[in-house]
Parts: sequence; structure tokens; C-alpha cells
Amino acid sequence: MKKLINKPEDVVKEALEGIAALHSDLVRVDLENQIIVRADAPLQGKVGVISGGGSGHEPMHGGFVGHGMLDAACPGAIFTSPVPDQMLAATKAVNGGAGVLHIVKNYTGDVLNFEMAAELAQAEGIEVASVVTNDDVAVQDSTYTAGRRGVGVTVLLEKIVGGMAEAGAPLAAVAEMAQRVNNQGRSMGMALTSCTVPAKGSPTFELGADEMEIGIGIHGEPGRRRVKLASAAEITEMLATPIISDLGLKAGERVLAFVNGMGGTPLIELYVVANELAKILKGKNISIARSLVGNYITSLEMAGCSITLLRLDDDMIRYWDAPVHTAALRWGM
Amino acid sequence: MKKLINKPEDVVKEALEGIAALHSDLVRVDLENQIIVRADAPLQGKVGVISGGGSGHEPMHGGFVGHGMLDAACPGAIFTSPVPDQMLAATKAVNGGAGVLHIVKNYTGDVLNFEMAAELAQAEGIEVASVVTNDDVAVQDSTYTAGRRGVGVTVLLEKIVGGMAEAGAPLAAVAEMAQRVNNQGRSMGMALTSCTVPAKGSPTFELGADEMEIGIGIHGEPGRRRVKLASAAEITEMLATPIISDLGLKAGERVLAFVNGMGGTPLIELYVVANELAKILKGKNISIARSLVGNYITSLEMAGCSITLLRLDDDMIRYWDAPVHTAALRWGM
Amino acid sequence: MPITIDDTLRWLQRLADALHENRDYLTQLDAAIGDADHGINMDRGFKAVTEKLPAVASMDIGSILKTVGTTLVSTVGGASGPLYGTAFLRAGMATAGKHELDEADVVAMLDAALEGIKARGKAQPGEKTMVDALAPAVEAAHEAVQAKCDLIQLLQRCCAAAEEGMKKTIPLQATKGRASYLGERSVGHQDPGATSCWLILKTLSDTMGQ
Amino acid sequence: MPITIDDTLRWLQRLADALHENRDYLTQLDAAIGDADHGINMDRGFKAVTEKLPAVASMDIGSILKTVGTTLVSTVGGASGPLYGTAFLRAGMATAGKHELDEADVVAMLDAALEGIKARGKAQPGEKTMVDALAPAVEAAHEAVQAKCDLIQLLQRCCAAAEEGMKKTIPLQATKGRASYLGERSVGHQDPGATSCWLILKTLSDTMGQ
Ligand SMILES: Nc1ncnc2c1ncn2[C@@H]1O[C@H](COP(=O)(O)OP(=O)(O)O)[C@@H](O)[C@H]1O
Ligand SMILES: Nc1ncnc2c1ncn2[C@@H]1O[C@H](COP(=O)(O)OP(=O)(O)O)[C@@H](O)[C@H]1O
Ligand SMILES: [Mg+2]
Ligand SMILES: [Mg+2]
Ligand SMILES: [Mg+2]
Ligand SMILES: [Mg+2]
Repeated sequence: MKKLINKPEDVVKEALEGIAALHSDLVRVDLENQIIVRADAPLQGKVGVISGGGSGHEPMHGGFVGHGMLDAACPGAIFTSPVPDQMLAATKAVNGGAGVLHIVKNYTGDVLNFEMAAELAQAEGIEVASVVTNDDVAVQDSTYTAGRRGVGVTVLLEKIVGGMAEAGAPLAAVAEMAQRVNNQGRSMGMALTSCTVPAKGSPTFELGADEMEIGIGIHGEPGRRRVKLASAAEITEMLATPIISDLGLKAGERVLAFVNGMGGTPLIELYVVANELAKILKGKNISIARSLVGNYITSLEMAGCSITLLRLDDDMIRYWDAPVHTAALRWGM
Repeated sequence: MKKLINKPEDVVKEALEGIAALHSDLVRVDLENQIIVRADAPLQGKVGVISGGGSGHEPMHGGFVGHGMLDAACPGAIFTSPVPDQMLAATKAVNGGAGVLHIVKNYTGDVLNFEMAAELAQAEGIEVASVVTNDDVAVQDSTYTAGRRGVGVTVLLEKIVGGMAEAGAPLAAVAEMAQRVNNQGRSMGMALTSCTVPAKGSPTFELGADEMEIGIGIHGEPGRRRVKLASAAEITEMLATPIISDLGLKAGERVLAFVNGMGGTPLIELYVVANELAKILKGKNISIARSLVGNYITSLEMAGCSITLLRLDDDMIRYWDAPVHTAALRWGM
Repeated sequence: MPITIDDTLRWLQRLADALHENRDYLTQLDAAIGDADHGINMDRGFKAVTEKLPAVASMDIGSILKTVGTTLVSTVGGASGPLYGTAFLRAGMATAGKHELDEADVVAMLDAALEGIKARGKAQPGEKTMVDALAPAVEAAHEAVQAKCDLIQLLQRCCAAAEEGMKKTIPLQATKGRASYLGERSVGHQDPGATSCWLILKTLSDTMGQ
Repeated sequence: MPITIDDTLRWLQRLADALHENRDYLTQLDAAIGDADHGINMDRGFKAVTEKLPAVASMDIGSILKTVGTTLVSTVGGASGPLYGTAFLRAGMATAGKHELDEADVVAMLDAALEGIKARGKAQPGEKTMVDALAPAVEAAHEAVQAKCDLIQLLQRCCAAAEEGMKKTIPLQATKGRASYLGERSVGHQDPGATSCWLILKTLSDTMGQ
């Protein structure tokens, strides 16, 4: 295992210390509770917005804490949902009296831990609303199963509802918007390589030199199917087509196009994919009103990418464009 | 070779098309000349600032074109200096009558091609000044050799002089500041893995599972020495110590600390390194006045990192903080 | 011969050791159909449990098990943290105030644990989860009481049923947990949670059998 | 038997083929002490040259060589682009207006090329660059003229000297170009630019020798 780390068990803690050392203008790090909190939290009268999940997806979520996005993030061990204690501590730290929104990605672990945390927070008199993102079209949707994973839409949702909460919207409206963004967004991902969880020390799966995994999540897991390596054009087609059809995108509609790197793929390749995606959308007369290209929701050093399309409405555009100042996303201030 | 590409020879062109498709608000892409130009260039009376170099270092330089940073970027083939034609086209495209600064990284190819371009531009009556960055302490400095490579300082310099040019400073002052930033900054890098140039199709060098390269540049080349894999703390020490001593940093001084990923290293590891760097600087009573952590000057998918320290003065801080709006760096607007 | 406080403490310590030894094995199982952390999670959680044990060593069995439950909730994370946490919490509630557990107590404890897991995780048998090991074990415990088995026999039958249930997860297609994302590719792999569940019961049985 | 326009065109076409065939070899040499692109660069440049050749096929040798030079400058990039570009530009200037080249013309052409490379790159022999192949070749050409060799002999001696110079780059420590960054680690590898330089001369010699 080749990593820039000291001991595998210290990676998350030391990265938090690094964040604390370099971003003290933006956030404070509560090392005991293992949470990252916006420096000026709690803001009286503002809805608090928190999220969390396993580490290894950086910059998500810690890199999104700051003005106009998250009030706190709860990083778990690598690829492991954080525990209710962290979520409760974060909820309390950001509660300005207007309630707190929990943004939860749909994984059994995340859902169960956030559920317990919400119960505990409510028992302490804090109003909590939750949204569970489940945008991954690679997974069959069914009420009898664990359902679809929450992936790329989570990033967009955190920005949009973060902007809305910053603008002073009440909890119910923020939660309703969160649900709306989740409903209007879909994603799909693929991997060229596996990644190595530091505590495990070897790759999660083995992939032949001419193989790739289609329909992966963000936890270094294998995908829905293993296929022969293909060109960027073919791969983009494989990811974009199910998204467009699941979302029922029609000619004349406008989207936010998000080309996300899994961590180990260079930016130049993401732009090659972005180019293919732009061609596909243009061919269907769907306009790209906003876009995001880069490594935002990752799987450690996995090579690969995911595509997310979000059908935009005017409110979403307004809050997407609203000022944000976090370690990983910043504009307008 | 596992890459999100179509044909190796089309990577740069298609990535440029992707940039054109997604960032038309910021830049226009001149595909024929293979250059990326700020959307509103040329700005009358403003000094034009351009840079360029081989591709494969993204977001540098194309991701730095926009308000407050570069007016144009000339991407060459992967790891290959662009040609004078591109630099001349870029120089003409951004010339607003106040002259153009060429930011050149010290590699024989880049220097020679920019030299020819400057001669051609001057022959067409455009005033050109050049700065050659050479901040890599891994390389022995000598007037008899090719000298030190230009690496991480280039990013910081582009932001600072870009801010100064945006503020209306004349060419001589901008060029003087560029030289000052270069003089006050030093870098050193290391690799955990090699990378694969698409047209070559196999890794540039082979590295054992327990080995790393210390003192690499940004072209996927081997470094100054191959050593046994070490901890993040030891690696950070190996990189930071030569920088601090070469720069003669003293207690009480303040720096911009830049922890850069080579492309394939996850952000969480960069923060582990940032934490070690912060500890080292704290121990020497050197304060981190500004910082930057992420993949900004990369070597395709190489795993590894570089550290850059820049001794700051008030002017540098002012122009570092000045508004910037590019695909890869954005704040204040 | 009932389960005493001392047996409980010995069980938990041996369980922590067993999970530590099986850390890579469980993680490897999870790598095939999950995210390669189950062994790491369980090891981290039970290491924390052993650190908590001295402070509760003189309490009743219910309190000890509740402490195990809250510790797991606070340290494991993932799906298994809330699930095993709830299981031990409920087991602790079912054995509240007890200083020893007879056959009927053990059945009540196992019933409570299973119900806790089902209430939290909403999984039914056949979905390729820890329930597939625990549910048959609980059934076997009930049958053993009816058959008037002694405690050791009861635990052995429990353990055998859990092992069989664990193995039967191999051909199943997952519909709950992370493995469900793999669809038909989840077939042919043993569920990591069912495996840790069997380890928990086996360690209890072994502790009492010696 | 002088070098005619036709010979020049055949040489350049064969050179493009040779560089294409040796693309991976040159790139591999560059991977060891550079950035793994020299073969790719030369191949790209001479592919562009062959596309330009038809348009200049009826011009004089000087014009053809100048076109090669500007094409290389505009398409190769890296260090080798301006260096070989300048070399061919200067060679073209030295042969301006000529329809054939005799021994003295060839020497003048090689002199100009070497001076162009030295002026641009500031390298002296012994720094592990293309100069280490070209400089001895130029010297050999001068000696061949003094020894009254015919053109073919002259070119063969040139070529042999270049090959020897190329091989002698192996033990050298680079002080110019990218390989200089490696310091003592550059020792033991043959310089890619010296190799392409030998290929250029060898192709010329072979073209004339057949
Ligand atoms: N809904 C559920 N009900 C019962 N058990 C479940 C459920 N979801 C997952 N599990 C169990 O949890 C195990 C995985 O635990 P672990 O790897 O620690 O958590 P995670 O899946 O969050 O990484 C699975 O093997 C399965 O036995
Ligand atoms: N200053 C110089 N003078 C002469 N030749 C040089 C000089 N610097 C580099 N070279 C030659 O250029 C070759 C490398 O060319 P190439 O790989 O195409 O460019 P780059 O080094 O920019 O990647 C070297 O092998 C060397 O022979
Ligand atoms: Mg997990
Ligand atoms: Mg090169
Ligand atoms: Mg798991
Ligand atoms: Mg090269």
C-alpha cells in the first residue's frame, strides 16, 4: 500500500488536524467528537445544515463546510458511516434555534446512524428534518430493497439547500427544496481501477488490464457489471443514457451537468468526458445551464468518474449561484 | 493503459473542446491555435499575462485563465512544451496595448519556444517581458546547467501577478513582481507511483511496492533519488527541510504554504501532509499566513505530492487575496 | 450451569479477541460484496468494548450488555454499528438486573436481540444479512428449550444453526445492505454480517463449553 | 554524385518513416532520463513535414530544408522542436538556392546546423545532448573533405562518428536538458536526442548509398 499517511488508524484524525491548521478562518474542528463545524456556528435563527458519511470521499463533506453550504460535517472512518454521537454533537453545534437539516446519503449505515442521532436530538428538543439522497440509477429502485445509493446529487444538494438556508428560509422550506433537488437529479459512476482502504492495505477488488466496472458507488465496491474497457465516448454514453431516460429529460430542458472524478483520474480526462457529455446533451437539445467538473465526491485514489444531471428550476439556479465560501467550493465572496 | 480517453492523440484537443463547452462564460478556446483565451480579452490598457507548457498538469494552466489571473494559456502535447505559434497567437490575442508578460517554467523546451515566440511578437511590435520560474530545490542550481525546474511557485505567481495586472499595474511592475515571487518561493516534490503518457501507453518508470521517488518534477520523470517508502511525517520533513533552508526562512516570518497533489493522491492524504507541514512550520515559529491544498500542478495520474513555500510580503498578500474567477481558482467574485 | 457475570465478561473478552483475529477475514468477505470494512468496524467496536468492561465488571449482566450496545453504537458506525448496538441494548434490557442467565433467559435475550435488529434494519430472513444467521439460531434455541436441552447443548445448537444459516447466505441474492447494490453479482459470496453473527454465538458457546 | 532535390525529398520521407519506426525506442530512451516524449515529438514533427513536402517538391534544397525547419518549430515543441527546427532552418539558409549539394555544400550545411543548435541550446559537447552526436559528425565531415572522400564516404564517416558520439553519451552525466535534473542518475543511459540525430544522418547516408 502506497499512501501519504502515517498509521492507517490515524488518517482521518490527522487530516482533520490538517484542516484545522489550514482552514481556521472557515471552520473549527472538534477533534473529540470528530466533526468539522463552520467557524461562526451556530447562527441564531438560521437553519443548520449538516451532513456526514464515511471518510475517503474528500472534499465531501468537510470541504463543503462554510458560508452558504454546510454548517457541519461528520466524517466517519474510511468508507464507514459516522456514529450517532458525532451527528448529535454536530446537530447541537449548529442549532441556532431554527432547526437542523440532516443530509443523509442512502446507505443502510448512514440512514440508521442518522436516524438514531435525529431521535437523540429531538429528545433534546432540537427540531430535525432529514433528506435521504438516492440518485444512483445503477441500482434498481424498490421499496423492498435498500434502494438506490446517494451519490453525486448530494454535492449539488448541499450547495443549493445551503444557499437557501443562508438566505434565511425556514426548515420546512429547506427540507422541501432538498427533496426536490434529490427528485430531479440522477447519477451513475464507473471505475477503471479499485482503491485501497488504508486499514485493509490491499485493493478492494482486482480488475484486469482491459476491464472496467460500470455502476459503482463511492465506497470502492465493485459495480453492477464488469465489462471490457471502452473509449471515453462509449463510457459517457453508458453513464448518461440511463440518467437521461430515468430522469425523463426532454428537448428544451436545462440541467446542471456534473462530471465528477473518483479521485485518481486526472482532470484532463474529466474534460474529455465532459466534452462527450456536452455532445450527447446537445444532440438531445438539452442545455447545460450550469456545470461542475472535478473531484468532489471521491473514492480515495480510484480512477474513474461519475456523471450527475440535475434538472434545474429557477430557485435551484438562484441558490446554486448564491455566494459560497468553503475549502472546496467558493464563489461570490 | 486505463484512461478515460478516445484516441491518445486527441486527448488535448478534446479536453479543450470540453473546456469550451462548459466554461464559455470564462474563456474562449481557439482550437486551431490550441490556446485558451480569457473571454473578454484583449482588455485595452491592461497588461496581458500568458503562460503555457505541456498538457498533463491540469488545472495548470488552462484552469487559471480568467479574471485576475491568466489572460491566455498555451497547452502543448502531454508533457511537451507548446510551440512558438501558440504563444504568438496567445500574445496577440491578449495584447491590449500595455504589453504582455510570458510566464515560463524553466525547462529547456519551454524556454526555447517562448524565446522564439517573444522574438516573433516583438517583431510585430508587441512589448513582451518574460519571467522564468525555477523554484525546485531538488535540482542543483548552476549557471552551467539547465538549472532548477519551474514547479509549484508558478501557480502562486500566476495568481499574484494576475491580480496585479488586473489592478492596472504596468508591464515593468508586473514583471518585477513576477521575479520577486519567483525569488521568494521554493518547492520540492515526490512520487509514490509513475504515470502513463497516453501516446506512450505504459508507465514512464517502474517503482517497487516499497519504493518512492524523491525530488521529482512534473513530467512523470524519475526524481533525484529512489528511497524506501516512508511515513507522511518523514516525507514531509524530506520535502520541507531543503525548502526552508534554501529559502533561509527564519522564525517570525510568514509564508504561503502550498500542498499540491500530483494527480492520483486523494485529498485526505494531502491534508495529512498539510498537518505535518503545519507542525514543522509551527516548530520553527514560521506562520502560515495563506495556504492552498489540492491538485493544481499535476503529473497526470501520478500519486505523490509537492510542497511549495512562498515568503510573503504585503503586496503579494494583497494580490493573492484579490478577486479571481477561473475554472480552478475562484474567490472574491 | 447458568451464564454468570464472569462468563459474560470472559465471553466478551474472547469475542473481542476472535473479532481481532478474524478482522481481515471479515473484511475480505465485505470486500467481495461490500466496502471492505466489516472486520475493521467490528474490531474497532469490540476493542472499545474491552476498554469499557473493567468499569462495568461488577454490575449485572443486563447493564454489561447495555454498555456493550451503547459502545458499539458509538464506535462501530456503518450498518453493523446500529444493528449490533441495538441487538446488545435490547439483549441488555431483556436481562436487566440479572446476575445469571438460565436457558429461558438466554432465549429471551436472543429473542430481544433479533427483534432489535429486525426493527432497526427491516430485514427479513433470506435477504443475505446477519438476520440469516441469527434467526435460525433463535429458532434453534426455542426448540432446544422444548427439547429440554441443557444450556451448553442449547448454545451448541444455536451455534450450529447460525453456522448453517451463515453458509446458506452464499447462494442468496442480497436485497438489503450494501451487497444489494451488486444485484445478481452478490450471489456466491458469504455475508460478512452473518459471519460475525455466527462468531458471536460460537464464542459464547465455546466460552460456556470449556 | 551530389545530393539532388529528389534525394533530399527521398531522405526526408525515409527519415519520417525511420522516426515513426523508432518512435517507441526514442520514447523509451527519453523515459529513462527525460519525460518519455522524444519519439512522439519527432514522429509528430516529421509526419507534419511529409505533409508539407508535396508543396515544396519543386523548390530548391534550401527552401525545402527551411520548410522542414519551420514545420518542426511549429509542430514538435519541447526542447527538440526549436533545436532541430533551428538546425534545419540554418541548414536551409546555408543551402539557399541550391539544386544539388556537393561535399563542400554538405559540410557547410552541417556546420550551419550545428551552429544553430549550439546558438539556441547553449550546449557544448560532453553535456549529453544531440550535440554529442552532431559535433563529431561535423568534424568527421571536415576531415573527410580533407581526405578527399567522395560524398558517400563522407556521409558514412559522418554517420559513424555520430553513432560513436551517441554511444559515448551513455557514461556521461547530463548538464543540459531534462536529463540534467537526474544528476548522477543520468549516467548509464543513452541520450534520446543524440540518438535521433544519428538516425537523421544515418538515413541521409543510407538514402545516398543506395
Ligand atoms: N438492513 C439490514 N438488516 C440487517 N443486517 C444488515 C442490514 N444491512 C446490512 N446488514 C448487515 O451488515 C453487514 C455489513 O456491515 P458493515 O460492513 O460493518 O457495514 P457497512 O455495510 O455500512 O459497511 C452486512 O454483511 C449485513 O449482514
Ligand atoms: N540545451 C540543449 N542543447 C542541445 N540539445 C538539447 C538541449 N536540451 C535538450 N536537448 C536534447 O533534446 C532531447 C530531448 O528532446 P525532447 O524529449 O523532444 O524534448 P523535452 O526534453 O522538452 O521533452 C535531449 O535528449 C537532448 O539531446
Ligand atoms: Mg462501510
Ligand atoms: Mg517533453
Ligand atoms: Mg462494510
Ligand atoms: Mg522529452
